[in-house]
Amino acid sequence: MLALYIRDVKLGIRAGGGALVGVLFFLAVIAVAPFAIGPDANLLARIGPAMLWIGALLASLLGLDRLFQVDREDGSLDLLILGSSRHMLPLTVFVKCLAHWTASVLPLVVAAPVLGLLMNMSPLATFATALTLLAGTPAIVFIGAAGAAVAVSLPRGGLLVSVLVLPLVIPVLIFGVSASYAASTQPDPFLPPFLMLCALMLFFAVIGPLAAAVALKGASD
Amino acid sequence: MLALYIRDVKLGIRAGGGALVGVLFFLAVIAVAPFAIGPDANLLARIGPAMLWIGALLASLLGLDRLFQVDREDGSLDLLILGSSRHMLPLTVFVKCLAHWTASVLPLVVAAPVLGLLMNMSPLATFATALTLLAGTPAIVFIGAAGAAVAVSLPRGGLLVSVLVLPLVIPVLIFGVSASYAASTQPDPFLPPFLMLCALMLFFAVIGPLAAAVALKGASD
Amino acid sequence: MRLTADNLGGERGGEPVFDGVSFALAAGDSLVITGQNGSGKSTLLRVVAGLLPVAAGTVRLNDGGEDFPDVASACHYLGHQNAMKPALTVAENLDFRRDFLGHPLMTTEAALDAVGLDSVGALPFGYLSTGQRRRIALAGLLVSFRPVWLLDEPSAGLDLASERRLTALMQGHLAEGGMLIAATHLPLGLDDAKALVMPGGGSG
Amino acid sequence: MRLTADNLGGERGGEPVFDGVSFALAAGDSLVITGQNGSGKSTLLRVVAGLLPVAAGTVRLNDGGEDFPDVASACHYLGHQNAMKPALTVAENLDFRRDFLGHPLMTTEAALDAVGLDSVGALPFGYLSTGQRRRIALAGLLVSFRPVWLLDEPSAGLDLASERRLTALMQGHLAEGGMLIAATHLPLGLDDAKALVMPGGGSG
Amino acid sequence: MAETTISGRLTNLANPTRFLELVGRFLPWLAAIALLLTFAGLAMGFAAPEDYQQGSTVRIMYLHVPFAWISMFCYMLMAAAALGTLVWKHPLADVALKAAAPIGATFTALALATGSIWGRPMWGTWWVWDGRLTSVFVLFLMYLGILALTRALDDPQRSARAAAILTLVGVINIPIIKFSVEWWNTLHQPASVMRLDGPTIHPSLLWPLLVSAIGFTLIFFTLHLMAMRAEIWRRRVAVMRRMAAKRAENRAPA
Ligand code: HEM
Ligand SMILES: Nc1ncnc2c1ncn2[C@@H]1O[C@H](COP(=O)(O)OP(=O)(O)OP(=O)(O)O)[C@@H](O)[C@H]1O
Ligand SMILES: Nc1ncnc2c1ncn2[C@@H]1O[C@H](COP(=O)(O)OP(=O)(O)OP(=O)(O)O)[C@@H](O)[C@H]1O
Ligand SMILES: [Mg+2]
Ligand SMILES: [Mg+2]
Repeated sequence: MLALYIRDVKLGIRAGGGALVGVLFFLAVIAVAPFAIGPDANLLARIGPAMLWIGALLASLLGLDRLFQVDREDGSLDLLILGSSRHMLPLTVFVKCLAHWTASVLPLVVAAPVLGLLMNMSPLATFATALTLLAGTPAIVFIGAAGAAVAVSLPRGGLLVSVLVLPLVIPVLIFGVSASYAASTQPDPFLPPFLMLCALMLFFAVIGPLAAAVALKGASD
Repeated sequence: MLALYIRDVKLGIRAGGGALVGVLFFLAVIAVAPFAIGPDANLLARIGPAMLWIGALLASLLGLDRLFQVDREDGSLDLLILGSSRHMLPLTVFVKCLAHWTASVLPLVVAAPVLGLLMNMSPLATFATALTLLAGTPAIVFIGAAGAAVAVSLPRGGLLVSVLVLPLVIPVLIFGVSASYAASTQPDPFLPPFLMLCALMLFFAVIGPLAAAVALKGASD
Repeated sequence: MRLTADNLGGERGGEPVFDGVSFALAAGDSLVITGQNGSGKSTLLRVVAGLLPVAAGTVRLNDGGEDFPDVASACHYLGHQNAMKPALTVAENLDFRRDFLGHPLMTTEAALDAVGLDSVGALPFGYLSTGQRRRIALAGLLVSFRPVWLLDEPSAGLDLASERRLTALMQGHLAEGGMLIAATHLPLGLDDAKALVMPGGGSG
Repeated sequence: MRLTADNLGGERGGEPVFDGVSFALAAGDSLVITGQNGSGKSTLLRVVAGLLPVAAGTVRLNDGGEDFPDVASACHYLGHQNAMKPALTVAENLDFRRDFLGHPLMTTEAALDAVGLDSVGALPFGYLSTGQRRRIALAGLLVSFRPVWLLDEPSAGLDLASERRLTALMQGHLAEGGMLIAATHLPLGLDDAKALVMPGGGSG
Repeated sequence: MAETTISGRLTNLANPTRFLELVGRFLPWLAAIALLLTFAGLAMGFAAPEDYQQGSTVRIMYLHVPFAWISMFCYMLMAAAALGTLVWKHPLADVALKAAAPIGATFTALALATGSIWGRPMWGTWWVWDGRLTSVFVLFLMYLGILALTRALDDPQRSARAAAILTLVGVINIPIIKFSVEWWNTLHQPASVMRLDGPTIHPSLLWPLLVSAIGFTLIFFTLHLMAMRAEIWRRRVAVMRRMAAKRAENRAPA
C-alpha cells in the first residue's frame, strides 16, 4: 500500500513539474480575481476565502476524472484489482485518493496562508481558511473518486457522474466557505460548520472508496 | 476539416464527463458567491458578471490539458500531423479548438443566463455577460491550445497547463468583465471593450493555433 | 495445487463469446490457447483471472494453501497492455510491482538480466521500444512469485533472441511446479503443453 | 515515382539510434526492415514519414506530381498504435479517415470486406479484440489512396487467415505501382522485397 | 557508426566552446565594471538632494527602477533567444533562454519587493491590485511558469521549443506593463525617464539613476553569462555520461 502511495505521488509530482506548480497555480487563480472584481481591497478581502476555496476545488477536480482512467488504459487497473485479494480494493482506492490529494491539493493548502496575505485577509481568516481546506478538500477527492470510477466503467457515464457528484460536492464547499467566514466575522460560531465539514469528510472517506471499489469491480472488461 | 470537427464534437459529447464537470464547477463557483459576499442582493448583482466570468474561465480550463494528449496516446496525432501537408496544421488545431469549445464550453455559455438569475442580476446584465462570454471564451480555448500543445508529452499536465495559460488570458478577462459592466451601468459605453474583446479573440485565434502547431511539430516522437 | 475449469462460459458486452470450456492443470502443466481473432482467447484468460465475471460453469484453484486461497490471488496476469507507467523508470516500475504484489522472488537486476535488458533500469519506461517494453513486462512476472501465469500473446513484438529467452523463462517456471496458460498466435516452444483451440471467431 | 533515402540518420532523445541508412524504391518495390528490439526500426519509419526530425542525410520523394509533393503527403503511416477512437464506431472511424485524408479509394464496406470484418461496422472500435483492431487499422489503409505505405509490425496480433489476407493486400498495393516499407519480426510473405537489417540493438 | 554523429555533436558544440573561452576571458572585467558602476550610482544617489515630496524614501528609486527595467529587459532578451531557437535553431539561444529565466524571476521579485516597500510610505499600503503592479505580478508568474515547464520536460530538445513558444506568446504582457499606467490611470508613477519627449525628471536625480541602472544591467549580464556557462557545462556532462553508458553497453552486448 505504501508502495502504491509513493508511486502515485511520484507520478503526480513528476508529471506536472513538481510541487511548485501547485503554488503557482494558486497564485494564478488568485491573480485573476482582482482583474474581474476590481481593485477594491475590502471586497477582495471579503471574497478571499471563497477564492481560495474555488482554487482548491478546481485543483482537486483537475485530473481527478483521470484517476482510474490512466490506470485502465495502461493495464495497471487489472494489477490493482487482482491485488485486491491481498489488499482490499476500497483501501487501494483510498490510498490512490490520498496520493492524488498529496500531489495536487496539499501544496495549495500549504500555500494558502501566503496567498491570504495577497488577498488582504486577516491572519485569523487566513488561518481558518487553510484549516477548512485541510479538512474539506479530501472529501472532494473521495467523492470525485467515486465519480471517476463510475465514469471508467460506463463508456458514456458523463451525465451520471455529475448527477452523482454534484449534490455531494456543493455541501462540502458551502460548509467549508461558511466555516472560513465564521472564523473572522464575530457573531457566527466557527465550530459547528467546521465540525460538520469534518464529519462530511470522514463520511465520504468511507463511502467514496467503497462506492468506487464496487464500480471498479464491475467496470473491468 | 469538417470531418475533424464533427468527430471531435462527437467524441466530446459521447465521452461525456467533460462538459458536465465544467457546468458542475461553474455552478459550484456561483453557489459560493452568496457565502463570500453575504446575502446582500445588491452587492451580489454587482459582482455577478465578475463571478460568471471567473467561473467560466476556470471551468474552461478543465479538460483543456487533454486536448492533444488523447490524440497522442492513441496515435491519431500522427495522422493529424501527416495530414498537415494537405490541411495546414494550424488550421487543424483551430478546428480542434472549435470542437472543444462547442462540446465543453458552449454549455457553460448557455448555462450562464440561468446562473445570472441566481446571482440576482438584471436581465440586461445577464444577457450582456452571456454575450461577452460567447465572444471571449473561444480566446481562452485558443490560447489554452498553445499551452496544451506545449505540455502534450506530460502525462498529467493539468495544473501546469493552467499555470501557463492563466497569465495569458488575463487581458481577455479584463475586457470581458468591463464590457459586461458597461452594459448595465449607463455612462460607460458597451461597444469599445466588447470590440476590444472580439479583437483579442481574433488575435488569439491566429496566435494560439500557430503556436500550438509549432509546439506539436516539435513534440512528436 | 490444481487449477480446474468446468464448463466455463464467458460473455462480452452481454453476448456469449465462448461456452463449455473445461480443463485441469496440475503443477508443471501448461495450456496453450489458439484460435482466430475475436474467438475469445483474451476473454477466457480474463474470466480465469476473475477480471471478467464467470457467465457459466466454474473455475477453481485447489490446494493453494493459505497464501493462495483463490485464483486471483495465485496468478500473474499479463494482458495486451504492459501495466507499467511510462513516466517512471523501469526499476521503479518493477520495484513497485514487487512491493505491491508481495511474495518477492528475484531482485530487479536479476529480472532485467533474465530478459536481457540489464542496462535500462534507470531509463523511463516510456523511452523503450515496443519489444523492450514487452520484455520489461515479462520481467515483471519474475520479481514476485505467483504459481499461475496467465499470458496473453506474450511474444508479441519480441525479436528472435527474446522469444527464445521467453521460452526458457516459461520452461523454468513450469519446472519449478508452476502452471501457465498462454493465448497466442505464434508457436511458443512449449512442447508438452496441452492445447485448446477456441472455436468460431467473431466475424473473422 | 521514386522514394530515396541517402545516408539517413535518426536519433531519439538526443541519442543517435541509427546512421548511414540508404535505400531507393521505385514503383512496385518494397523494403522489409528487420532487427533486434530497440535497433531503430520504428524510429526509421517515423523519420521517413517526417514524424521525427532527420538527424543526418536526406529522404526524398521524386516525381510525386502535384498531389504528392513530399513524403509526408504521399504516405500512410501505420504505427504500433492504431490511430482509431475507441468511442466511435468502426465505420465512423474509417469515414473520418477518408474524409480527412482525401483521395478516397474504397468504400468503408469494401475495406471492411477486404480485411474480413464486414459485420462490425456499427460496433464501437473499443469493443473489438486486439487482432480485430489491427485489421481495422489495416482497412484504414484502403479507404484513401497513398502511394507509399509505412507499416510498423503490421501483422502483430493477427491470426493465420488475416496474415494471409494482409500479404494479399500488400501485394495488390505493390502490383498497382505502390511502394511499401515494413518493419517486422515475422515473415510477411513478400518474396521479392528488398531487405534491410538494422545493426546493433539498444541493449538487447 | 555511432562515433561519427557523436563527434558531429561535439563540433556542434564547438561554437559554444568558443563562447566559453570568450566568457572566461571577459567575465572578470565585466563583473568588476558592473560592481564599480553600481556602487558609484548608489553613492551618487545618496549624495543627491532629497525629494521635496518623498523625503529620503526616494532613494529606493535607485534600486526599484533598475530592477523593474531589468525585469522587462530580461524578458525581451528571452523572447529574442526564443526567436533564435525557433527560427535559426542556434544551440546557444536555448541555453540563453533557460539561463535567463531564474535571473529574470529574481529581478522581478526584487522589483515587486522594493516597490511594495516604497508603496508602504507613499500609498499607505504594501500592495494594491492596480494595472501596473498586477501586470508585473503576472510577469513574475510567467517567469515561474517557464521555469516549471523547463523543469517538467527533461529532454533538452523538447523543452527548448516548448519554452521558446511560451516565451513568445507571453510577450504581449510587456506592452501591457509598459502602458498600464496610461491605460488605467492608477496609483503608480507614469513614465518619466523613457518618454518620447524627453525625461521629465530632475537631472540631479536622473544621473545617479542612469548610472546605477547601467551598473545593475551589467550585473545582470554577468549573472546571465555565468548561468549560461553553467548550463553548457551541465549539458556537456549529460552528453558525456550518455556516451560513456553507450560505450559500456557496446563493450558487453547481451
Ligand atoms: C510593488 C509595487 C511596484 C511595482 C510592481 C512597480 C513596477 C514598476 C515598473 C515595471 C517600472 C518600469 C516602468 C517603465 O519603464 O515604464 C517602474 C518604474 C517606476 N516606479 Fe514602480 N512599481 C511599484 C511601486 C512603486 C512605488 C510605490 C513608487 C513610488 C511612489 C514607484 C515609482 C516608480 C518610478 C518613479 C518609476 C520610474 C518611472 C519612469 O521613469 O519610467 N513604483 N515601477
Ligand atoms: N520515446 C522515446 N524516447 C526516447 N528514446 C526512445 C523512445 N522510443 C524509443 N527510444 C529508444 O530508441 C531506440 C530505438 O527504438 P525503436 O522503437 O526504433 O526500436 P525498434 O527497432 O522499433 O524496436 P522494437 O522491435 O522493439 O519495436 C531504443 O533504444 C529505444 O530505447
Ligand atoms: N471491451 C469489449 N466490449 C465488448 N465486446 C468485446 C470487448 N472486447 C472484446 N469484445 C468482443 O469479444 C469477442 C472476443 O474477444 P477477445 O478479445 O477475447 O478475442 P481474442 O480471441 O483475444 O482475439 P485476438 O486474437 O484478436 O486477441 C470479440 O468478438 C470482440 O468483439
Ligand atoms: Mg486477444
Ligand atoms: Mg518498433
